[in-house]
Amino acid sequence: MQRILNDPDNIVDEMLSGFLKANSDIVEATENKRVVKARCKGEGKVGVITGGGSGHKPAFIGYVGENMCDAAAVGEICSSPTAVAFLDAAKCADQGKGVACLYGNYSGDNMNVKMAVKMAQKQGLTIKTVIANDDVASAPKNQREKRRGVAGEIFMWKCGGAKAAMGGSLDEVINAAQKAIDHTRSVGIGLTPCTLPAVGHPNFEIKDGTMEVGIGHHGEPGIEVCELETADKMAKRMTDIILPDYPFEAGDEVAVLISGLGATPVMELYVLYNEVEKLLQEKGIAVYRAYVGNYFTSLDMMGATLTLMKLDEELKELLDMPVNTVGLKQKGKEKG
Amino acid sequence: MQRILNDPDNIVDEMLSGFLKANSDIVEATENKRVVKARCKGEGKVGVITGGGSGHKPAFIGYVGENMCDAAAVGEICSSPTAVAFLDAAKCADQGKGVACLYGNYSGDNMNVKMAVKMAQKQGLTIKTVIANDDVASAPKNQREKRRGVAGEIFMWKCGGAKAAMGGSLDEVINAAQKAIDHTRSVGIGLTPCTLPAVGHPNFEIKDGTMEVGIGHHGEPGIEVCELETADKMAKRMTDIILPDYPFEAGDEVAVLISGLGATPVMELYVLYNEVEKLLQEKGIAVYRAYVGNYFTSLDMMGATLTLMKLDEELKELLDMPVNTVGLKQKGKEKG
Amino acid sequence: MKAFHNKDGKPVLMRMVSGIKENKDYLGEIDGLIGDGDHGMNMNKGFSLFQQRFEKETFDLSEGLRELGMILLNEIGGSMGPIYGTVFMAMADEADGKDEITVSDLYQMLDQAKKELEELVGARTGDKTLMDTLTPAVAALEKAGQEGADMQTALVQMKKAAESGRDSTKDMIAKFGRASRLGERSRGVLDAGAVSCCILLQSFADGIMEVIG
Amino acid sequence: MKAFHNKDGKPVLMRMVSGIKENKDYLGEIDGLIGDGDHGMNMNKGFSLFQQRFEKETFDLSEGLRELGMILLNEIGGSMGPIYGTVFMAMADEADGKDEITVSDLYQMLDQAKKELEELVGARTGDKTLMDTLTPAVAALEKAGQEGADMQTALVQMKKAAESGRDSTKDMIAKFGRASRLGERSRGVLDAGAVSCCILLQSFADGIMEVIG
Ligand SMILES: Nc1ncnc2c1ncn2[C@@H]1O[C@H](COP(=O)(O)OP(=O)(O)O)[C@@H](O)[C@H]1O
Ligand SMILES: Nc1ncnc2c1ncn2[C@@H]1O[C@H](COP(=O)(O)OP(=O)(O)O)[C@@H](O)[C@H]1O
Ligand SMILES: [Mg+2]
Ligand SMILES: [Mg+2]
Ligand SMILES: [Mg+2]
Ligand SMILES: [Mg+2]
Repeated sequence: MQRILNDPDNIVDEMLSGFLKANSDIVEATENKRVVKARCKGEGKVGVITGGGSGHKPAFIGYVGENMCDAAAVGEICSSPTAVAFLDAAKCADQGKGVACLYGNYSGDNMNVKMAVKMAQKQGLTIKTVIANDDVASAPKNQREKRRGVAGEIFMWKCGGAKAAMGGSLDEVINAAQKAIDHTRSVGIGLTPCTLPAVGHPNFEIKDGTMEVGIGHHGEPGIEVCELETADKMAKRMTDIILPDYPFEAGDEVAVLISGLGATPVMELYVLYNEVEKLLQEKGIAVYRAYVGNYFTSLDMMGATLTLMKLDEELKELLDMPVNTVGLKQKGKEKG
Repeated sequence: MQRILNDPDNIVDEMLSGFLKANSDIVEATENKRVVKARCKGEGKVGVITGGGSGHKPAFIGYVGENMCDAAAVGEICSSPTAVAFLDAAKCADQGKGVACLYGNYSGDNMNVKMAVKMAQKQGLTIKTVIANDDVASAPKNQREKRRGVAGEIFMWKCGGAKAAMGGSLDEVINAAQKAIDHTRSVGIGLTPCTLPAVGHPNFEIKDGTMEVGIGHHGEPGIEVCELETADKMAKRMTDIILPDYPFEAGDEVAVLISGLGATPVMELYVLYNEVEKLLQEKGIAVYRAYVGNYFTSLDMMGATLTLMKLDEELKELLDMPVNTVGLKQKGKEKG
Repeated sequence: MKAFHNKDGKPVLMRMVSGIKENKDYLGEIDGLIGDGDHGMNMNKGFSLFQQRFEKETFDLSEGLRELGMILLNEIGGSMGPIYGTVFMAMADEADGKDEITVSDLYQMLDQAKKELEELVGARTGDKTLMDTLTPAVAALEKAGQEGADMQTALVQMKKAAESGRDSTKDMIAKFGRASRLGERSRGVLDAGAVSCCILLQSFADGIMEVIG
Repeated sequence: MKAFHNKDGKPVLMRMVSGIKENKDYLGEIDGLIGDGDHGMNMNKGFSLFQQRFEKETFDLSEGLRELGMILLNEIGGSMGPIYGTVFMAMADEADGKDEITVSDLYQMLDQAKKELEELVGARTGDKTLMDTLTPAVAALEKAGQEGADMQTALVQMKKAAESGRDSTKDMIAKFGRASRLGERSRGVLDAGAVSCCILLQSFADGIMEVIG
């Protein structure tokens, strides 16, 4: 395992310490060492929080900042944060207008958030939740409630955060975030497994010359293992999974997010994007905004996720809002 | 080789096509398909250009944009752009006040820039150059002119670009960029080799359990191969190489840049930064700004570079200037 | 013996701690077969923390269970934090205020734990989770209580039920947690959570038997 | 024969093209030993482009050299673009306007190429680069010219000089390019650029000999 580490058991604390020092213009520490909050809080607005296991850099703490999340709860590697961390994140974010907790559909996170919501209630703090489930490959369409949340969470945070920044009520923020994720579909292809630093070897296998279609962000098995394909075929396969599911159709405008899984060179993500864009164009689907880079990773896994969000005027406005976080910085609408 | 590719011979063209489409708010194509220019040109200012081989994403094209580079010449993977590409980049960037070409010290780039400068002269266009040579491990201190340019080039572009945006003359821009690189030192540690897509296998080896100290951005051999160390020892080793070379001393303020080489999870870069920051603090060196991420990579290599720039008031002002490129977005000074 | 004293709880708790610590690697191995191999580590973290903080303190059973539950809930996270945290908090709530704990109190404690767990997690018996250990153990205690069994007998029956519950997971297909993604491939090995739950119930029972001599 | 006609240049150029194309893999292998293995690919790219564009055209030696030089300079990049681009452009400049090309014209062409190359790259003989092939080849032509040798003799001597120049790189330590980072480890193998330069000079000479019959 060729990694930059001290004691693997301390990796989360050390990473957090480095992250907070390096990005002190955007984030700051809180009393709970597993909660990171934004330096810029906005004024009298609904709080927006998230949280999840570590190892997905820049998610989750990388999306804390101006006009996105106000705080994030941090878990161990691939393991949910505690209920108390979610609760403390909510307390940091609360300005008396309630808190929207926007997170991904994993059983640990579900349990801890559930408990945090209960604890908050007892303390007179309202937390409402949106649970991202954009990963098409993780369950059939008629069991959408079972699907995992993956890179599409970024659109959920972006839209929810923007709505809050615009002064939306808790229900409006929740609705915007829910709408964003409901309009969003993702799929991942894994090319290599990942290795948990404390384990020291991959705990699953992807043979050289093969790829795993529909892989999850923690290496959850996908729907098919097949021969490694060229970028054009991968793009076809990914869009074939995503497009019919919503469905996305001719005349639609979409936001596209291609995220590397950690160890794939960004150059290759652009090669993939080039193919995806061509396929969308052929189908009459217009790309309104594209994001290509390592936005939501799985440690040192190679591969990529493709995420599409179908846009309407409201989602466009929310997406266009300027944002300043470690993982996503945007000056606001500049496209013609 | 688990990579996302079509024909490896077309990877640069396809990557560029994807890059231009995905980032059309910041960059645009030019008549020379190997030249990328900024959408936002600034008004009547000195042109700033760069260029280099591909495979270092987001370098070089990722630093084209507002207040940084106006255009970049694009080469094949790990291979210099043509003289004509440098010339065309300069022509795009020229607004009648001359062009600063800020690039890295590699023989191919040196030759092609030299020829571009000559061609430009014949056409009445003045190009002056700064050649980055921040890689401490690539030659002894008394042969600084032989040293390679690595991630420190980002500080050179940032400061040169800012000076141009502030209305500096060509000589002022050249001086600012030269000063930036003269104040900058870098060193890299490689943990795995990288694979050129067209070759299909690594053309050098780093054995598991070892690391190569002083490795170059194309896998150029370093100064020492030793046992893989923990992050604290790596940080010590890197600072021990960099700090005495300038030297950096108690009371100094520095900018720190830790860049992954492509396949190292960003989480680990923060673990490394945490150690570097501690060591600097112990020595009385204050971090004014830190950049941690994949800023200048080597395809799918694992490992990281550490870059320090010693600051004075002028460099701080240049560094603080807002910037909007694909690889670096900054809102300007917000630190206390 | 029909009951034991709440104030004698400390050795019972410490017995559970050693049960987990001794089986850390074993739990990791089992989780490695169809999960991600960290179950031993996750459990060990919480129980070691409890040991560090309370080894030298005096506490009764309900206090100990509450502190352990709080540590799991507030400091462990993942799935195990809320799952076992909920279990021990529920047991603590039921035991709270009681000087003597009878077989039917024990049943109440574990039954309440099971109920709160059911509310938290979706899993039921047959889903290849710790519910497959806990549910029959609770049923065995209920039966023993109804039959008026003494503490010793009730605990032996609970242990047996827990063990066969644990073993029943071997032939199941996982429906929850990481292993559920494997479908058919998850058959043929024990569920890690079912094993850790059995270890905890066994240690709990052994601890009480030790206390009542 | 003392000279050949500039207008007979096409077969000479096409001979160089085949020299590179036939040795693509060999050049790659040599570069792979102490470089990055792409020298065959890099050279092949430029010469194939030239072939594609000009195979069906008519051109004389100076025009062909200029077009080849332009392709290398403007479309290849890396180190090889400017290095061989400079070489062929310089040769074209010297041959330009001449109907007949004598041995001393040939010397002027290659000497000018050498000089412009020296200005461009830092390398000199002994640095394990293509300069080790080119420099003795130029010297051999100079000597043949001074001695009044006929074209055939001069070309044979140039080829010999280029070959021994190429072979001399085997025992050298690389001072320029990628291989220079290897220091002592670069000894014992030929330099890829020295080999390609030798192939080009051989093909060039063979092409002229063919033309003059
Ligand atoms: N949603 C769930 N409901 C019930 N039990 C679960 C659930 N998720 C996980 N478990 C239990 O947790 C065990 C795995 O625990 P552990 O390895 O510590 O966590 P993780 O799965 O996050 O790595 C499984 O063997 C199973 O018994
Ligand atoms: N600075 C230089 N001066 C002279 N020759 C050089 C220089 N750099 C490289 N070469 C020549 O180029 C050859 C390698 O060419 P090639 O493999 O195509 O380029 P690269 O080294 O960029 O992969 C070397 O064998 C050497 O002869
Ligand atoms: Mg786990
Ligand atoms: Mg596990
Ligand atoms: Mg090369
Ligand atoms: Mg080469």
